[in-house]
Amino acid sequence: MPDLGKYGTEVLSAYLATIALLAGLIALTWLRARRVRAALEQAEARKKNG
Amino acid sequence: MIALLVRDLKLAMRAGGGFGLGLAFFLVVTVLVPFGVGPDSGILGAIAPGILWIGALLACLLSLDRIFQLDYEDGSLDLLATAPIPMESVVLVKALAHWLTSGLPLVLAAPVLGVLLNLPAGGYLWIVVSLLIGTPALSVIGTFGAAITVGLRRGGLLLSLLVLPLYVPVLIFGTEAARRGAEGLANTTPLLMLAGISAGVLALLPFAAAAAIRVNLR
Amino acid sequence: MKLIVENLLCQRGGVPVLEGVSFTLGPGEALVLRGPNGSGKTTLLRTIAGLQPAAGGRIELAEDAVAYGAHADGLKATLSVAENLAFWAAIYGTDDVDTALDTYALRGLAGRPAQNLSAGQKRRLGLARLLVTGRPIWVLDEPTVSLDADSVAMFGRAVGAHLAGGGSALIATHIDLGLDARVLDVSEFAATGKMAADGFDEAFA
Amino acid sequence: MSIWEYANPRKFMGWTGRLVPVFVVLAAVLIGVGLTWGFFFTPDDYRMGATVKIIYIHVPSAMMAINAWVMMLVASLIWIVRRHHVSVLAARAAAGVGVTMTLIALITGAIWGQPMWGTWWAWDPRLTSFLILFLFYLGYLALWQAIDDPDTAADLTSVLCLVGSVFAVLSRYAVNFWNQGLHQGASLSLDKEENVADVFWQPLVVTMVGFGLLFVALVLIRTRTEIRARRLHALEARERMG
Repeated sequence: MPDLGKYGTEVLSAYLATIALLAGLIALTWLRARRVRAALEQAEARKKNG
Repeated sequence: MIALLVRDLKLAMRAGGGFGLGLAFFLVVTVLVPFGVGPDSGILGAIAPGILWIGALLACLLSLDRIFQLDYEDGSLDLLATAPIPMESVVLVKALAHWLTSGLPLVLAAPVLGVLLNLPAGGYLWIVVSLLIGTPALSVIGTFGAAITVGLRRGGLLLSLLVLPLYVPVLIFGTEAARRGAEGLANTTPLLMLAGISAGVLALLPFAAAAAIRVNLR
Repeated sequence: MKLIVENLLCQRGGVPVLEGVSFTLGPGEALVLRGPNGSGKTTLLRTIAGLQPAAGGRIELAEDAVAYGAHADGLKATLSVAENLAFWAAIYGTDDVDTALDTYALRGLAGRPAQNLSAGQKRRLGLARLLVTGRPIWVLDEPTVSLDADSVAMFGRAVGAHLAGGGSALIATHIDLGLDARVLDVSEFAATGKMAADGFDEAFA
Repeated sequence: MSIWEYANPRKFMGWTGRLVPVFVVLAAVLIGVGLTWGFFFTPDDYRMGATVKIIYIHVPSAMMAINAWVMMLVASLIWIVRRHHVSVLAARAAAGVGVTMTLIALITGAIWGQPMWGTWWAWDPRLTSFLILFLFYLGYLALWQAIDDPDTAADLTSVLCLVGSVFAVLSRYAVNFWNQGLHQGASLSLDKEENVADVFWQPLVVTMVGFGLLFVALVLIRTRTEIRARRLHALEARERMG
């Protein structure tokens, strides 16, 4: 772990904030993708044998 | 088109037309500021142009969602869309009516309220001039925002969120012109920029607003 | 002043509602649209009035020929009857407010603000507005709503006079107006999805 | 076959299906390499100390925040001119990513500036214009939420994006003008290119490309989701019509 000197907290908090936001964005994107895909498959199924 | 302007002005003047609404709000906001910032006339004097501009801007914002919403609800907007006058000029007339009923009174009231805020002597002329040049831009941008949000649920809230970021350049140049004028510095650049924005907005935004209204009438 | 509609496809909210609608409306003719609620009468009228773009087909219509009348009369509550009519007359550049007032017996109410009118009186004022537009083709959506018997007769006479004067009328209504008008049942043109609209759905299907 | 054929929803879903995993993997690798390289293997800057390491997230995210809005502008123009559903849905997809990138740029910019300005937030012209860009993003996304009919939403948001872009550029210069007005000696200029020695430079390029690929990957996934959601909306509307 490199010696971050007196600004260690700043650097770490910046990296943590970025990773948190990116992870949040990716998670939201992935979850919505799955939810919409599932709902579409149901709708298509309903349409086929409706 | 004159008929539309006359009608809108008549409607604004009539009972419940909301003519004095913007003005009263502007007064209240300006009176409240010293309670928040403290009575020290030094501070107040320094931030007076900013307070007056922000007050005028919010007062303008207040009466924006009435511009098209009333006509949309009672069907007039549909009928105006099929009338011989182009939607762009309807938008311009509506913006002009909004400016006459909301913008202009603010310009006249600003110096009076400047006294409350201990505005420096040189500032009175420039607060009026900057507001006079800037409020038309506020009205036209606001009319564009009203055109986009007409007919949407909770359109009023959305209107503020859409319009306020668009007001930033006008606010910056307007306040800068007034502040420098008050301190006796040269303020031709901000004034010219402000006039540039007002002219550009007046010329181009009605087309975007008319397109938005046609989409909302679909 | 003819109105020709050919193979029209109307959409509401991106979903095709009517397709293959074709008819012509010459001077002096009236066409009544029948059909259950939600069958697309309003969508068709709004498309012809130009408020909605047609998704397909063709409408041949002279510029500034249509006077559109819908459920909402477009009246300003705080303006008086005369002021409302004078406003629309100024917009359309005509000045026969008086004939409009007399045709719908509104002379007595001229000074009264629109908010103090009954529903029937408001509707009569809305119909009087049509006379002020000076437009040959009337496109009306349920014009006789909230009208009593003799007001309907009054409206029938006004339409008759309009037709006699060379005008034409396209009216969506369930009431017999006593006019020798052709009838078009809108439900015959219900969209079955055959015609490919340029909508999103077809590009994906 | 004109290029517009590729943007036909069904074909778009086809060729992007294979591309998404490629972009995801590439982005992950590049960002991983870039950040670890920048974080662990670069010396401290003599003036800014270790805070210079924040450059590897601040600069790429700031760039992506602006690129996202430019892409939305182009996509909105394509929608208005050619009525292409995929492009306006891509604009909406990019907005979500753009707003996050702007947020990252704001936070990292503020933190990075903290040692220099002694406060968490200073009205530096660049940071302020990112704040304004953030407000534009909020307005754009809120407008999408507020409208049910997809076509109306697409038209209105495209118009807003066009007008917003003009005002964003206007605000950029207004903020520059305004900040000079308030404190003559604005903060030391954090101009990236100026004081970046080459030893910092290579990892920066790697992270930049990494963020770019991440942006493309996320926009592709989100656009595909928007297309499916739009298709779902059409099917449900048809069911309701009976």
